[in-house]
Amino acid sequence: MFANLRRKYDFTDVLLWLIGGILLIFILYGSIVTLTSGKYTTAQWLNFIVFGLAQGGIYALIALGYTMVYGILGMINFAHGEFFMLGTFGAFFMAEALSATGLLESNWVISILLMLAAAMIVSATVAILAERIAYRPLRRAPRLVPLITAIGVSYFLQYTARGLFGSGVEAFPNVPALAGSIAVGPIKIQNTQVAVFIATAVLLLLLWLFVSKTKVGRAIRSVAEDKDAAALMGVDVDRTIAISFAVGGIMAGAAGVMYGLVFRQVAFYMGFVPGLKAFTAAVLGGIGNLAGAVLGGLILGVIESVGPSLFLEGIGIPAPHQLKDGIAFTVLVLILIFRPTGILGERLSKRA
Amino acid sequence: MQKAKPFRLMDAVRLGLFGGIAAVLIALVGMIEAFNKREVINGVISMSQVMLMAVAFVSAFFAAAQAHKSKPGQTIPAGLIAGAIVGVLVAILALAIVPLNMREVFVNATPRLAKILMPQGMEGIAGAAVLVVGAALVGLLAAVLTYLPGLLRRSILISLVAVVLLALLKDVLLPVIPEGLGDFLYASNGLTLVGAVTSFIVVALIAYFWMRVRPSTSKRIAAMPPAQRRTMSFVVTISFLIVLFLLPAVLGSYLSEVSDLVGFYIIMALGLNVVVGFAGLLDLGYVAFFAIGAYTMAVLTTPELPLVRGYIPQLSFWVALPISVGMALLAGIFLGVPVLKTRGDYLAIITLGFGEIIRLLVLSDALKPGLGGAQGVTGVARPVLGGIVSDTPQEFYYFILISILIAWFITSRLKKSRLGRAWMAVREDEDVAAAMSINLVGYKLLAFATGAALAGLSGAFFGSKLGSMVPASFNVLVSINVLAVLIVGGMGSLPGVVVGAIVLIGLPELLREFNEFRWWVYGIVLVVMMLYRPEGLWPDATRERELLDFEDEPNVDSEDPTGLAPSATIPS
Amino acid sequence: MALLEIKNLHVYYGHIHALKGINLTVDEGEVVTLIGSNGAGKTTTLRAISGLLKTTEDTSVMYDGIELRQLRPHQIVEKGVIHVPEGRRVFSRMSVQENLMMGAYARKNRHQIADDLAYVLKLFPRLQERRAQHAGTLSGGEQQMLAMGRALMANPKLLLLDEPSMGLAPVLVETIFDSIEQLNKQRGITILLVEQNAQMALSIANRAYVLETGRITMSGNAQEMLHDEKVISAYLGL
Amino acid sequence: MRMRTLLLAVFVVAALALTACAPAAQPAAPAAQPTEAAAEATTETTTDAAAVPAGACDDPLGCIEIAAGDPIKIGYALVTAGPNASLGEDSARGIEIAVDDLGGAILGHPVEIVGEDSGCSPEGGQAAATKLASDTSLVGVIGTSCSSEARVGAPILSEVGLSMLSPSNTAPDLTDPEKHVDGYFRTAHNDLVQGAVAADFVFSDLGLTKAATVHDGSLYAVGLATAFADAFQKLGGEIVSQQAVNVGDTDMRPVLTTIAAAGPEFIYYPIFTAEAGFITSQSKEVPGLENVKLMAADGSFSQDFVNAAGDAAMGMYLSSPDFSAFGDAYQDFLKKHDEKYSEAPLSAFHAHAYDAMMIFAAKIQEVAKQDGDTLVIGRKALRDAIAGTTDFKGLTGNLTCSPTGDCADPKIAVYEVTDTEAWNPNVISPMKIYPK
Repeated sequence: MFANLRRKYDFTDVLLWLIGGILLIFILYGSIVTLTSGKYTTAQWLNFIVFGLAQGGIYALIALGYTMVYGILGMINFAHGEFFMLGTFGAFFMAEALSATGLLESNWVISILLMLAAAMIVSATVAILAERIAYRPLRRAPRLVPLITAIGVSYFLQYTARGLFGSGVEAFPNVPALAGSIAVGPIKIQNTQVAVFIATAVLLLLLWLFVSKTKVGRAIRSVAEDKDAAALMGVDVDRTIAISFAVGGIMAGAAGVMYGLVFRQVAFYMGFVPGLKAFTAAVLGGIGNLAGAVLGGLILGVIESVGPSLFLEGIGIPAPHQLKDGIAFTVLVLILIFRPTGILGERLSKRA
Repeated sequence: MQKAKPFRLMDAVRLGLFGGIAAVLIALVGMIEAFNKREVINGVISMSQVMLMAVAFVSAFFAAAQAHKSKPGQTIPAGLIAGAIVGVLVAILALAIVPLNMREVFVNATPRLAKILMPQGMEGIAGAAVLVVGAALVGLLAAVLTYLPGLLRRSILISLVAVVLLALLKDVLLPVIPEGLGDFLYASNGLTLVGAVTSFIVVALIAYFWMRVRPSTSKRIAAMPPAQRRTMSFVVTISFLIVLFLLPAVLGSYLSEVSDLVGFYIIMALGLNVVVGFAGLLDLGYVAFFAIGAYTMAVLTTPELPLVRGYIPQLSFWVALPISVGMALLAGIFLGVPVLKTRGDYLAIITLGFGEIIRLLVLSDALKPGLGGAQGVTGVARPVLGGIVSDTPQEFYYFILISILIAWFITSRLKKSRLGRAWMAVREDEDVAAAMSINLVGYKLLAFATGAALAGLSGAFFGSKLGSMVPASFNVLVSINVLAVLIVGGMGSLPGVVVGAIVLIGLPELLREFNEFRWWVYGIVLVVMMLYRPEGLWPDATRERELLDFEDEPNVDSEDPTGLAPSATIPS
Repeated sequence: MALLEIKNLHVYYGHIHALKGINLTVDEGEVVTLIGSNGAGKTTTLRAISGLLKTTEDTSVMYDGIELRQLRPHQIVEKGVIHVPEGRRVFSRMSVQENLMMGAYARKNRHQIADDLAYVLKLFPRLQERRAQHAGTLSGGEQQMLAMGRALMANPKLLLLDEPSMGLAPVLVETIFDSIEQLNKQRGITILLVEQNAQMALSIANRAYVLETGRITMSGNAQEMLHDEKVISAYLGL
Repeated sequence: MRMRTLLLAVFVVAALALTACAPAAQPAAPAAQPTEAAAEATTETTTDAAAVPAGACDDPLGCIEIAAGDPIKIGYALVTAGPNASLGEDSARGIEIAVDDLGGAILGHPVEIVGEDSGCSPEGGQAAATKLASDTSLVGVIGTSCSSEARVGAPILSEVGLSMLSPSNTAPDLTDPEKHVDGYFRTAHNDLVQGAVAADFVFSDLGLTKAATVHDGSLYAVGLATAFADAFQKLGGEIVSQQAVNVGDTDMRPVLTTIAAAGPEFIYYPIFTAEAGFITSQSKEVPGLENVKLMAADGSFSQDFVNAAGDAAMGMYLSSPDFSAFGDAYQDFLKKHDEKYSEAPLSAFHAHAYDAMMIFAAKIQEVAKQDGDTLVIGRKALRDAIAGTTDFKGLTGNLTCSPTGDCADPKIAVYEVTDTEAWNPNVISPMKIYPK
């Protein structure tokens, strides 16, 4: 009986639970102290959450691309953040042109659709080219090789953008129609945030329909599961992989437009940090799982927003928001300790 | 690996377009303009001209070489076409910049660039025509080259590259070569014409004879009796070491500085090699241990940080060094624990997170009294030997060299030991290794701790050498660069690590004056390396075989995080 | 007339020479079996036919007048050469229904697909019961049925079967082999069968080849082979 | 295979070259010479006559000799890659325009600029400084961009006798009498000055007493935020919240919500364009901060920033060098800048870089001696000449160097953003509101 228990849970499990437990107690203690101190009103807590969700929505859109590529190739595509960055530039130049013609003021719906089109085309094209030139020849290489290639692609794209578009920070033109906010109960929600929520929801729905209901979607899933078997069903594996890169690029482009609308800045280095966060979000949700990517993105956004004030401020840590990435990663570790494959991830099983 | 199709002239057009796009990109990212002022040969040819010519040359060369293989009659036209197309694209860009006002989008598309792209003093259609003809001539040259015997062709190519490198590294080489030679080779801007021609001939001759002699020499070495061979390798090693020890005297302070930096990365990469290469655990947060080593050194030896000084007396470098390594080692064990239960990419993200957490903690206002926060720590101690403070790059070179030798010794011993074999087993198949009653927990922890300790060693010297530290030096790019050094050098191979560090850390460092283009080229180099030489520059002998087989490996979906396990048995 | 004619098939795994010049033919309407011990190159042969492996330049794989070597795997499927891989390889995260529809991926005609679906579900009633279930939850026998059913959905002219009996209970083996015979007889599908269970394979096959370490060492009438002493001692375990 | 042969060949060539010249190089290795000379000079105060031609040079740190027709080389160590690239590039442009204004030559010798990227990190500063230090033909160095680079780089350049003039280092410790190294100067203003001006403006002029600060973990921002907080508290104000964000953060609303909970009247965030833009635009979206006054510093004093922040920037304050005090020469400079780069300056330190270059030019002219065809410049003499700078008429004012290297004419002004559409930070004298 005891031996049985020992075999099932060795000392590392115990140690892990210990670490997890200590962290949890720490977090709980901080939360209770903060909450009882009454520094923040309910409306402020709700604000934290709304802000976090809006940021999380953008992470989610980027994370979808990460997860698509990971699901199908088992590869961490480090360059995905740069696809997002280039898409934002695409949207930026389109917005500049629209602003110059005055269409941005007069017809914002068409403007935003045009910006989406520009960003999606740029991101998807770059994604397809990167796949074709840099990743496809390495299809059967050991996994670290494409990882390094992706890092190389990331450097290349980042500094290409720096060379082409300059080193400064460019400002996104204002979309007047999206200024202002709507009141929901005690809190105000910015129109741009509403736009992010709607766009994320719509795109997720479309993506879900695409993957689960269409023939191409089935092909993507079959290639993700077993490339050889898919090929034996008549699926063109290369084309299918290119399509999923394109879809990932399209999502990144959409994220670029959202980013432009909400944060109104473009710069060549802006892809790296959101890329890293989106990767984290994808793992948090269970990498390879589409719903997981969205959930992971939203959770990450909320943790980053709420966490510093909730967990740290009570314990008297100065400048807690500086540590928000640290909190995000700690929560990630916690979740992976208790659910080693992410929130919605399947149990890792050896694929036949 | 595609099925060989007969060459068509369309292929030359394609290669030409590819080269043309590359040339346009090079111009638009600003490289052409930036290099316009520098000359390869003083008064004869500028760096930017060489660059454009190189693009035309390379595309034409590939086109001609392809044609030469299957349809020798088309070699010359292939070269001409590919070269000319590159010229056409560049000419189009030069003509389009001003009328299209391309500057609205591309910051470097200035009228000045248009002028630079055109042949000197020409403009409009005439300039464009000359450009195209010139590019076609370069293509012709490349095509002619394909007719030469292989050895000669390669010597010429190598020596062309060497001459350009010589010109590029002028600032670095000039201070370390004798004055007479310097005057002979270099003019105020670029090489002298005589110097360029001479060095071209000398390098070509050396390359030619080296390549002719090498096969027979290596055969002769292989034919030697083992005892003699061992003596020889011993002699070679010893003389190599002697050269290494004499090097700083020749190198001067800047090249020693670069060597030091390369050295930090060699130590780290040797450590990471244990984690990733031997044990197969993908660690993306390796910088954490480097930071811990550096910060331990800093906090223990700085005269500042009154809070810390209240508890711990100020230590000397030599006392702090083992403590720094020990702290990193402990952190390795601590991080090892959550790592034990995760595999593959989950492991990668946890380690990455750990690296970021460490950086954020040293940066944070919360720990500022103890770690200096954003202001960092200054006044870190330098090693003192016999009453003399070592603070020049040359002196540090020796400490780092000795550290590398120690790290090398440890890791090469480990590799051959029982432990090394156990790691190999873990890497290849965790479940089988566990079934063979290999203690996974212990072995993984050991791998992590060894890697961490070496990073800590590197960090301690890094901190001491800088004398002043800010958290920004410990970002995730360091981890990524160390990993790249490892892969580009050749995973699992100790000499590979050295070569990788020289290429990826040393070269960009030498090209510091080329600013942001360094990283652009770095990215291209990484991609090209992985496409054409995924096994690394100096691969591990056994590993190379495994990696070369990957094309046909039937089972690629294994759970092995590094994918470096040898192929499973052939199914049938 | 030979539907499939392989000449001089060579395959390398890196430095390992796995197939050393195989010649074999399969005539239209035949059941041909390829037997041999583990590691002899049976699966490699099938993977080479269906385009999953690179073969050497001088190899020729002619099928119905087409050189398959020049085609990519999905194009070979479109020609009607369907490969049921070793170990089933069903898509475990898709439902049974979706798996079957994957089989018809390369086809356009909806009516024919519906007809074939009905046929498959009749041939394997178990699949009908489990249509909505994830394929990963099926038993080994059911998965084999699914794999074969999926292949049938592709409307094969030539079916390449790799170890259909592997890991199945004897009763199930009987069922599977019955259905293989049925497919050949009722639908006229030509079958190239790779089996370790030589007894079973030879009993339903017209002709057989014996493969040893990458070479064909014997070939001939299946019934005769069943009684050949060398075959008996080496592969029938008697 | 080909790759390896190529590498081997290059390696062999390098090895041959090294072994061939090693014995010859040792005694006269030029790189080692200035270090030795400097060390000996300081310990024994004798001149190593063997290293310098007799008679021409009597400078304790040695001389730079420039033969007829050879260029006068000035190095720069500025950040030109990575996220902070615009800071260094801005300064590099200032230098280039200065060289243009000099007609490309000093005393008949063409001016050559040798630029190194210093990466805004200590190791980058160290490498760039070492590389520049190894070039014995260099007359002086302009740089570094970031203070963290200077802490490491200044001692290296100082040791070989070079003088350096930084256009953008603002950290107080660099010119702290205890930490200052010889040969280090800056035309940029010390953070202590700017922080004090900002605090004075807020407390005395606006009459606000509760302030919050935000920094981004950079040396510059932490220094300035601390200087502001210290000065503000000394005046009698209260710092209600001290927060920090990370470079690369985009969503500032959570941290702003935390600040809002502390109830400040004023937020001071001396950080860079991108993050400052986020704070500015998002502060209007956070309840409780609608009427709080905002102020950033010269790190975001650019058109980019106001563009990025959008309408939310309206009415906010920015402290920066007083461009209106710069005079007409500055307007000329801007015209040249626009002609040459067809865009507005990228950051706030182009004029400081211009002045640094001009100081070098002036001081070289002052100390250079003609020895036949050769121009001889004493290193110590040049250093002393720069230290003796008084009332130098530069773009940034009348520069006078303090004994510890602070050469700036610290005219700090506070500007109010009154028009986000046409706001150009370089032609805004009407918007300057403090000092009056």
